[in-house]
This record gives sequence, structure tokens and C-alpha cells, in this order.
Amino acid sequence: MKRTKSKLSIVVLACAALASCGGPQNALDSAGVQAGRLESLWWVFFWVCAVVYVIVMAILVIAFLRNRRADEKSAPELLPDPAREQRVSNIVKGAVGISIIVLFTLMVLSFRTGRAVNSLSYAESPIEIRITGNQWWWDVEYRDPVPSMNIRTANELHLPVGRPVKLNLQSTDVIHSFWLPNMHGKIDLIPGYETTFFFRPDEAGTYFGQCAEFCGYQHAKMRFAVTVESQEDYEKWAAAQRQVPPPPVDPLQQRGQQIFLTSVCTQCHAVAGTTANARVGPDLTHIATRHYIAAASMHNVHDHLKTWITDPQRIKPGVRMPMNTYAEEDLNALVTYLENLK
Amino acid sequence: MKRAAVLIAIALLISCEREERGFRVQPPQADRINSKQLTTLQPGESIPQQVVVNEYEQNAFALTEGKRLFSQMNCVGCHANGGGSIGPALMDAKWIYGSQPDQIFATIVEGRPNGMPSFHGKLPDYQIWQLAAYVRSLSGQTPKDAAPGRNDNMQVKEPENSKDREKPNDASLPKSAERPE
Amino acid sequence: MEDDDLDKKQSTDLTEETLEHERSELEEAWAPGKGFYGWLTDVDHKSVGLRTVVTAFAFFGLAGLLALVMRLQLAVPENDVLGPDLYNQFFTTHGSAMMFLFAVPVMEGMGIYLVPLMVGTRNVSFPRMNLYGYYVYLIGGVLLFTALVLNIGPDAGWFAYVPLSGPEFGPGKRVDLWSQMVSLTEIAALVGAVNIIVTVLKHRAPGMSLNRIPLFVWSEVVTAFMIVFAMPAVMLSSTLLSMDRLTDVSTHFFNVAEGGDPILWQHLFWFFGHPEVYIIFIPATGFVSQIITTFSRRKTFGYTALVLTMIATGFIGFGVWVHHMFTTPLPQLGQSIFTAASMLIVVPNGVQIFCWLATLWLGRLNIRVPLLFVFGFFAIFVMGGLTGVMLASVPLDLQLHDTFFVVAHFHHVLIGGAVFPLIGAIYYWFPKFTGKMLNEGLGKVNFVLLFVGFFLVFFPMHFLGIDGMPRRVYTYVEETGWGDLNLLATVGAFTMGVGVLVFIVNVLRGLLSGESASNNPWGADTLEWSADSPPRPYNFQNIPVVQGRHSLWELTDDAPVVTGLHTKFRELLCTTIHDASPEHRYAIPGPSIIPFLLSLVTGATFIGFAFTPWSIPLGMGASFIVLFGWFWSNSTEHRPPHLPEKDNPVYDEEGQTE
Amino acid sequence: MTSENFVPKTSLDVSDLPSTEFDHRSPLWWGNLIGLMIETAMFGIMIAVFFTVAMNLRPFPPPRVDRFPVLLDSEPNLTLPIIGLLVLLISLVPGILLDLAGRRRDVKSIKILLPVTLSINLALILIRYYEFDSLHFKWNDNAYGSATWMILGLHMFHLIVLFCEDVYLTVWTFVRGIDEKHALDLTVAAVYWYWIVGMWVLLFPIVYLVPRML
Repeated sequence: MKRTKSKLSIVVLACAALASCGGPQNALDSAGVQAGRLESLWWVFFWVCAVVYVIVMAILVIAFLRNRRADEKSAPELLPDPAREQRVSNIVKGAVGISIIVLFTLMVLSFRTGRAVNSLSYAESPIEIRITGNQWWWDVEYRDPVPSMNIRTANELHLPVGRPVKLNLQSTDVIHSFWLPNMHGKIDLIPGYETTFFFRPDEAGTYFGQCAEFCGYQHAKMRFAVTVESQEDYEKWAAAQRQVPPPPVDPLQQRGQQIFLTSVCTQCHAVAGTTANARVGPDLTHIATRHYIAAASMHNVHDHLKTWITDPQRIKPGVRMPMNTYAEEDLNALVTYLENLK
Repeated sequence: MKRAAVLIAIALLISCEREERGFRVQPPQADRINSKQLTTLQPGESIPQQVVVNEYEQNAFALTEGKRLFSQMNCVGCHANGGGSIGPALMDAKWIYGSQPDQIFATIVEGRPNGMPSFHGKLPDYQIWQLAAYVRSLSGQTPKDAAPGRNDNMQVKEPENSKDREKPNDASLPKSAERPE
Repeated sequence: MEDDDLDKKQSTDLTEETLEHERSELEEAWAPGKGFYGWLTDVDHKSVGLRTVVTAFAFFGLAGLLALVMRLQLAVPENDVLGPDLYNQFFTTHGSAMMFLFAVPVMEGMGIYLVPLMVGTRNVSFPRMNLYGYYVYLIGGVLLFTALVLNIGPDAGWFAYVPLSGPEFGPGKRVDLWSQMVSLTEIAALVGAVNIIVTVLKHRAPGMSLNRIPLFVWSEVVTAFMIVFAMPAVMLSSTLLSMDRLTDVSTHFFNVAEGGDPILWQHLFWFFGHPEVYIIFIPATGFVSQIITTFSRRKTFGYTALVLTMIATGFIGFGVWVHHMFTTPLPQLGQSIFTAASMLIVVPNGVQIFCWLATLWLGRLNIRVPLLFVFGFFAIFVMGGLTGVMLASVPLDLQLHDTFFVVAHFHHVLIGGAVFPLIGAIYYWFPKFTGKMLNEGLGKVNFVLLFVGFFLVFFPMHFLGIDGMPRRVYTYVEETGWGDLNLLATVGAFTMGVGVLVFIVNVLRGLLSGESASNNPWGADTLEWSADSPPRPYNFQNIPVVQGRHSLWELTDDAPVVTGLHTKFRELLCTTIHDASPEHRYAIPGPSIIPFLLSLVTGATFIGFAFTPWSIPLGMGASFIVLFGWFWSNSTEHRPPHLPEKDNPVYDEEGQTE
Repeated sequence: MTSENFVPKTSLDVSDLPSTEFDHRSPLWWGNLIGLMIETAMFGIMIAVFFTVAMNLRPFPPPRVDRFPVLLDSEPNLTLPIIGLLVLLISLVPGILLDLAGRRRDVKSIKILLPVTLSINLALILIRYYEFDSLHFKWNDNAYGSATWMILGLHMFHLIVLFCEDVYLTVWTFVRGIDEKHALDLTVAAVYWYWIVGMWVLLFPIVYLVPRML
């Protein structure tokens, strides 16, 4: 009896936890139309399964608790009462029939939801974003018919509320999977394949996503952040991103820029308006406007930048960013420079 | 029994260095960058220079990292995939500035006349050593069990782990780069 | 020999004396060799099966320890018990070991031990091949864990998706050794499957027609057939992978730029990978059926339904593999078909559940530890099955795929569906294996610890998955808020660990000081319980003639027994495939060192193939020499001096016997 | 039941049953058959791989890279393969005869036929060895080369295995003569032989004709 109580309480707890669960990276806290459809489908499945489970467990428990005991000596029942057998077998047949019907219904429902979540692919004038998976960061490029209007950033997206988004996804190395639970399910980025993916954010807020296909050492910290904001805010952000950051004026920043341009950084990173134009690592043109560094696994603050530059291999072992040694004041200058790339 | 134990120990050592993923390694011989000797002329007896061993040549991970850098630092731009175009080929036996690890290291750090740029301060030492190790794997100087396999792109050359060992002939190097006996 | 001869009962001149005489002759003919060499060469299916089971449990323990360390690493955010490199090696080895080195071998091991006893014969059809299979499996397993110790542990996941496992992104020999391990263990699995199938087809006791075969035997046959068709896929694809990586070979099977395809790997792997879980699950249903029948003291409800559903599961199991790939760019139609199949396969499993429930409901229960584990099986497996229904739906899978929800799901299905019945089965058959009983009290403790621990560790993972935690992550950042549930899971993991410890203690205690068991301590119905505990090398002195579906329960004491098999050397009775009427006698070889030698050659060949292609021709040459010896000694053994001429005549040029 | 003092009342005497039976009555035959199922599954998967590659490559077959200038029509040569196929089909004759002789326990013809099949096997292995050249591709040129080499190689592997089996049977026959068990072995080997031929009849068009049709 105790076990059964515990199990029932677990089921209750399950409902509670599921009902209460939410957050910036949660599949049941939908902020977009697709996730919404998926969420409602989930609840149908969940309650059907819960009911079935409770019924089966009830039968099992009663079968165990019914007071018909025997031991290994008692004679086996080889010719049971046929009428009774027949009754039970009818019940079993009925149960099978019902489960077939239930399964069929669930199947139809999931097909319908599938159709619905794909229907958005006919939406007009979506924001086109090309996302390239790299070990272990996301290269983000807003595509615009006018090339000068393109935006290049990394690991962070800004999206206006209510406007459909079209992602073109590709991978440069291994298989990754783009997953933004609050908006939609996942889609794999497979080398040699170009995949497209549609979703529509409906609620403003900051959401997080993560690579969902095992891709090597830093699979765990291949994250990205998505800021959904009003159309105006988005436009403001986009306009800022299209600007080339002005050359630094204060001497410290100038020194920082000089260090940046003359040292390791330029081998991998690009800053628009300078000679740094490598595409190996994330684009740093507007690094200061991002809230996170290291693929959305650290807040973008002074000290984090410092540790990240000098000893990334401690924070994310195996990451492509090499360890660098700078004199303290050089490091300060460099970080100050980066912090002003707005 | 004892022999078995010994064998296991050996296997352990070998495999450890072969398979180690050195994320936070201190580069081997990091001090040698500026200690290059460009002439054999010197007062008194010449200093005996011991041969530098690059542990990365035994390490599969380091060699693969070197391979990645080789394309990402655009070495391919001149040396192609080792076949050579603007820059000299790296998969043959011919070495203008020496085939030894420290000589290759120096070539990368210092750059060489007629086009080889200097990567001094442009790469951390340990990555340059990884590059140097990979460059030697191009002509099969590294163990086949550690050298990188084929790439996931168009087949342009036989992969490093299938390359037979070239016999490096440093005869053709200019006096300046010769290592003093 | 005609069918109705079965009923023609000749009165026999069997007496105490003749029986005594026969027994001594059998003892001599079937005795294994002496000492370690004897152990090395023992072809008795019981010793081979038991060895396989014990070895598999050893690997289970090791892989479990890896799991505990991984749980420690995940207990709190940003933990650094393991770095990503070690963690990747650990979870890959954990998965590979559990699937290739524990689940499949242990199920086959139980089959190799029990099937001949249950169908009433004295050994499997090909005893030496059987022994060879065990050694190959042992080599494969030792290879994997040695590799891990030597820091060559595989680190691309047990599914080893290319290109991450390919030559460009998987440096070193880690993946190569992994794929050789796979080939070796699959060879073992295939060898075992062939043996089980042929033994069941040809060596059933007279009267055990197809509709009288015990359900566990059925499950092993279905499993064996699934192995026959599923394992080649993984053997071949892992070989292709290592050829892509291999020095001096470097083929392009999975290289997009040269016409290969990374998705091809996923198809090949899951074409094996999904049947694999049924290969693990179906024998477990066999355990459940046997245990339920015995402990509810009544004939199994819906025997035919159970058999048919097993077969159906076996078939549909091959049609669902793409539900592992719903997030890859696939055509809609394909997805729908595989969704349908994946939901369809729930139906046979549902039928099984209902039949078992009915048996329990109608029977009078004798509640002992094995039945408790069956109870746990229901409580956990049903939940896993239901989450499986969720994962079968493409839209839901888009969210749940590759998250901790899936981790929760398949641990519910595999631990609940396979490990619980398995441990129940160990409690059930331990008396037969060893002649000692296991302790009931400890058994109950063991069950409770495992049961509670299981829910603590795996139930919270459902929520973690929904809350966005992907699989195969070596850590997670603080603000995700996944810390609490992960800590809970870690606690549960260690509870389970204690549970397994109690199990081990119980087994050791049983071996040392368990009360001795009678031939049939549970009053069970299948033939193995009529043999001694533990059975003699020849299993049955006189093979019984089966009277009904529940052999022992329906055995009348004037039932005839088989006489006339040679007692001076090892001989099996072959019966017809359908109704098992005696057909001919079949001499089988005795102990030999050659299987061991051949397994060494095989092991060397495959491990060598991780380093050089030349190991294949060399290995083939060596194998030919060894096999020549194998066949030769095998053939000579068919002409033992005391064998009557009529039993294996030699023909001269005119075709007359000399 | 084998408990000490139990004496069964009745018995079913099997002492006069034969000690060897052919075909589906023999465990060995079944073991062989299931082994062949496994190998068939292997070839099935290789065929799937082959067609995946064929779908991926444009043009298919890809241009030849083993010569310069690159040649676009790169279908495999058919001369040697066709010879091989014919020899394989012809080899069925001694194969079947051997099978029948085994069933008749006709030692005389067995002793003639075994060397014949043996030499044909050898010839086939040699033909196959040179057949690889008619593909124009090495295994590491592209996925098409890899797949075709793998298929040919797998099949060649079986040719070699059967050759070894026949070597053993020949030696035994000439040294120890033919007894019931080896009569059975002959028929089982024959099944293996039929399977090898059948497999090649299936694979030949895939490897050699499909490149011309696609």
C-alpha cells in the first residue's frame, strides 16, 4: 500500500511540477505560436498517458492486494473456469480495442499539430537569418536584400514581437542542433545540408537556447540568447548593429585597439572598420552590445572578459579560443577597448 | 606475469601521450623563440645545440589542432594542402630552412624572405608548436597512428596518416639557416 | 519415426541398476576437463551461459560506477569532478558497455544456460562455437575498458555520429577501438543467436510441439532472429567507419564532399539501434511470463497472444528506427510512416501487459522476491512505454528529442523493462544455477532500494528535459536552475548503487551459506526444474517426453522417457521442427582448446584492424589454420572407437560401407 | 525426472534412429542457413549504401580521376566481370554434381569433382582479383569507389572462405574417405556455393549495370 501511495503522490507531484514549470528555456512556457501548439499537444498526451498509467497501476495493485494467496506447494490451476476466462479475455480484447482507438486519435492529433507548426513556412516577409554552427558557437547573419543592411553577430539574436523568422541553418564542422524551447522544437545542422526553420516569437522577453546534438567537448556550453522586443527597440538595435563603431578617442582605448590589432586576436576575430576581418571566431564588431560572452555561458562584464581572454581553457576546456598572456595594463586596455565596441 | 605488467605499463605510457587532450598545456621549449642563431660565426668554440623534440608530434589531438590551424591561419593560401603553389611544397623531402621541429618553429615565428610571413606574437607558442608538428606530419615525419586522417572534403591528397615517410634532405638550405654542428 | 509413436508407450525394462549404470557412463562421457585447462575448454552450455551472465554483470557494475561518477559531476552546476574530455569518454563507455557488453550478452547468456534445459536437451547444437562466442565477447569487453583506462576510451557517444566520430574530428584511435569492440561483441551475439535458434528448432524434447514451447524460449528465439538481421547493420557500419579512419585506407562512405553521407550513418546505426532495444526487452518479457506463471499458480493467460505479440514486436521493431532522426531534414511522408509504426508497436506491448495483468488477476499469488521485481517492472516500464508514445509523435519529439526527457524515457524502458525482470530472473533461477537459495529478506531490501532509487534518479529527468536540459552535457550553467533536480537524481543514483551492492552481497551470501535448494523450489512448470540443482553436465539422464504446455504441471507419472541415446559419448536427440517427434541422433564434440585459440586470432585480427588493414589477410590466414584443426578434430570425434559402425559408416569407391 | 530413485514406467526408444540426416533435418544445415541469412543482411545493407551514394553523386558515376585529362564516361569495363559471371554460373554444374554425389555417397565421383570445384574456385578468386581494375576507381577516390570495392571485397571474401572449406573437405576425403558426416558436409557446402552464385547474380547488375543505367 505504501509503495502505491508513493507512486500516486509521484504522479500528483508530476502534474504539479509540470504545471508550475516555466522559464526562459522551457518547452512548456511557450512564447511563440509553434511552441504553443506543441505545448497544447503535450498536455493532451500527458493527461491521456497519466490516466492510462493510473488505471494500469490500480489493476496491478488490486491484483496484488486481493486476498488470494498460494505457495509453491499449492496445486497449479490448469483448467480454470472457462466462463471466467472468457469474461476476462473479453475485457482484455476491449482494452486492446480502446488502446488502439486512443493511439489512433493521438496519432491524428500529432499529424494535425505537425501540419500546423509547418504551415508558417508560407508566411510572407519573414526576417531571414543565416545561422552557422561551429564548434562551439553560433555565427549569426541577418540577411537583407541590401547587402549593406546585413548584420553579423554571434550567439545572440534580437527579434521583433510577432514577426515570423526564417532561419537558414548550416554547419561548418560536425552536426549541431538548434533548439529554442520557448519558440519551437529543434532542427539539426548537418554538414552538407542546408536546413530552413520557421518560428514566430509572440511574447517579449529574453530566452535561451542550446545545441541539442552532441558536438564535442563544449557541447554543454554551446548556448545562445534571444531577445524578443518591440518593433521599435528591434529597429534601434538593428540600426546600431549596422553602424561601424567609431575609432576610439581616449588613449587607453586606443592602446587597447592597437594591442587588439597587433596581437593574436586578429587571427580569428573581425571588427568592422579595422584591419581585423578574420571569420574563424565570433564577430566582435559590437561585442559591447551583447549581454553574454563565451557562447552565452558568461555575463559580458569586465572581469569575465579578462579571464576569458587569458584562460579560456579553464572556463571551457577544449574551446578553440587559445590561452593568451598579457601584461595586466595591456589586458585592461584591451578589455576597455572591447567594452566600448558599441 | 611480470613481462605482462611491463608491457601494460609501456602501452599505458604510449597511449597516454598519443591520446592526451592537452587543453591547458605549457608549450614545449617555449623559451627557444628568440634563441635562434642565424650564423655559424662566433667567437671561440661553437655552442653544442641539442636537438629539440616536439612532443606534439606524438600526440593525435595536437596534430589535429595543427591541421585545423593550418587551414584557419590560411597556410593553405600559399602551401596549398602541402602540395605547394606560391609557397614551397611541404609534403616532399626538400627543406629550404630545415626540417627539424625548432627550425620549422623558427620559420613560422620569424618568417622567411620572399613571402613567408612572420607569426611572431600572432599565435601563442603552443599553437605554433602544434602547427610545426602538423607540418612535419605532411611529409610523414610523425607516427601514422598519431597523424590526422582524411578530411571531410574533396580528396586532394593522401591523408597524413597514409603518407609514407620522406627522407628529409636539408642539403639545399642556405648557409644562414644551417644548424651548427 | 511417426508422430503417433509418441503415444505408443512401450513398457520398459528400466531398473535401478540399468539407470545407475547409464548414469555412471553419462557422467564419464560428459565430464568436463580437470582444472583451469578444463575450465578453459569446457563446452557445457551451462558453464558458458553462466560465465556470460557473470561477465556481463561485471561489466554492468563497471558501467554503473561510471554512471555514479557522471552523476557526481552533474550534481551541481559548473562542477569539475570530470572535464569534458573524461566525461565524454565516461558517458560513451557507459552507454556502449550497457548496450553491447551487458544488456545483449546477459540476455543471451541466460538463454544459452536455460534454453537447452527448458526444451529438454543436453547441450546446444554447436557447443564449441558457443564457447568461441564467449571468448570473443570477453575480449571485446576487456578491450573497451582497457581502452578507457589507457585514455583511449571512445568519446563520440555510443551512437558515434559522423562526422564527430569521423577521421577529421575524432583524432587518435579512440573511435577505432570502439568500433572493433562493437564488431567483436556482435560476432559473439550472432554466434549465440545461431546456437539458440538451431537448438530450439532441432533439439526440443519429444512432444514439445511449437505450441508447447515455454514463453521464455519463444522470446529467445524471436530475439535471436532479430539479432540475425539487426547486428550485421552495426557490424558493417562500424567497419565502414573504421575504414574511413584507417591508415592507408581512408574510404569516403561518410564524406559528404565525395558522395558519402552523414545521415547514412544514422540510418545504418539506428536500423540496428532500435531493434537492439527490443533484443534487450523481449527476453525480459520471457522472464516476466515465466515468473508470473509460476507465482500466480495457473496456466498463462493468452499464451498464443503472448507468442504472437512477441513475433509482431520483432517485426515492427525493424520499422521504427527513423524516430531517432525526426530532427534531421527528412521528407514529411517518411516521418509520418515511422510515427505510425512507432505508435503501432505499442499495441503488441499493450496486449502483453494486459495478458500478464489478467494472469495475475486470475491467479492465486505466491508473492516472493521474483514477483516483486515483476511488480517493479510494471510500475516503471509502463511509464517508459507511455513516454515512448510521446516520443513517437513527430511534433512532441521536436521538443523532447536529445533532452534529458529521452534519458529518462529509455532508462525507464531499459532498467524497468529489462534490468528489473533480469534481477527477478536471477532470484528465480539462482537455485537452479547454484543449488542454493537467495535470501528473501535481503531480496526485499534490494528491491525497495532499487525501486525507490530508480524513481529518485530518473523521474526528475523528465522535468529537466522539458526545462531545456540537453543530453550528453558535461555540465550546465548556474542560471538554468537545473541544479536541484540534478542533485536529487544524484542522490537517487547512489541509492540504486546501494541497492546493487545489496544484490551482490545477497548473491555472495547465497553462494557461501545459502540454504540448499530442491530441484523445483518454486513449484514451477518448465522442464529445467526437473533437472537437478545445479543440473548435471548432461542435464537429463532420460530426456522426458513432454505431455503439455506446462510440462511439469501436466506430467503424468506414467509418462514415457527417451531411452536409446548413446551414453558412452555425447549425443543429442534431433526432433522434427513442428511437432518435435524424434528424427535422428546427433553426436556433438566435447571439450577443446581450439575455440579459445580461434577467439585469440579473431581478437588480434580485429584489434589490429584499428591500426593497419593488413591485419585482415593475416588474420584470415591464421584463422584458416586454426579452423582446419577445428574441423579435423571435430570430424575425428565423430568416429570414437566405441561408436557402433552403423552410426557413422565409411563408404568405399562403390558406395558400400566397408 | 532424474531424481535418484525414480524409475520411469514407460520409455520411447530412439536407438534405431539414424545418426545423420540431410537438408532441413540436420542442425548443421540450419546453422549454415542462418549464417547465410546474416551474410545476406550484410549485402543488403551494402546495396543500400551503394544506392545512397549513387543518389548523392552527380554525375554518377563520377568522372575518372585516375587519368588526365579527366574522362567523363567512367562506367566500369564489362569484359572481365562478364567472364567472371559466366565462370561462376558454369561452376554450378560441378557444384550440383558434387551435391548429388554426396547424397549418393558416390565416393568415386566425389574424388573427381572436389579437385574440379577447387580449381574453379581458385580461378574465380584470381578473376575477381583483376576485376577490381575494371572499376576505374580506387577505394579511396570517392564514396562510389569505396562502396563498389566493399561489395566486391565482401563477395571475394566468401569465395575465399568457400575455397578454404573445399580445401579441407578435399584433404579429408583423400586421407580419411567419405563417411556419413562428410557426405552431409558436402551438401551443406553446396548450399553455401549456391548462395554465393545467387548473391553474385544479384550484385553483378547493381555494381556493373546500374552505373550505365543511372
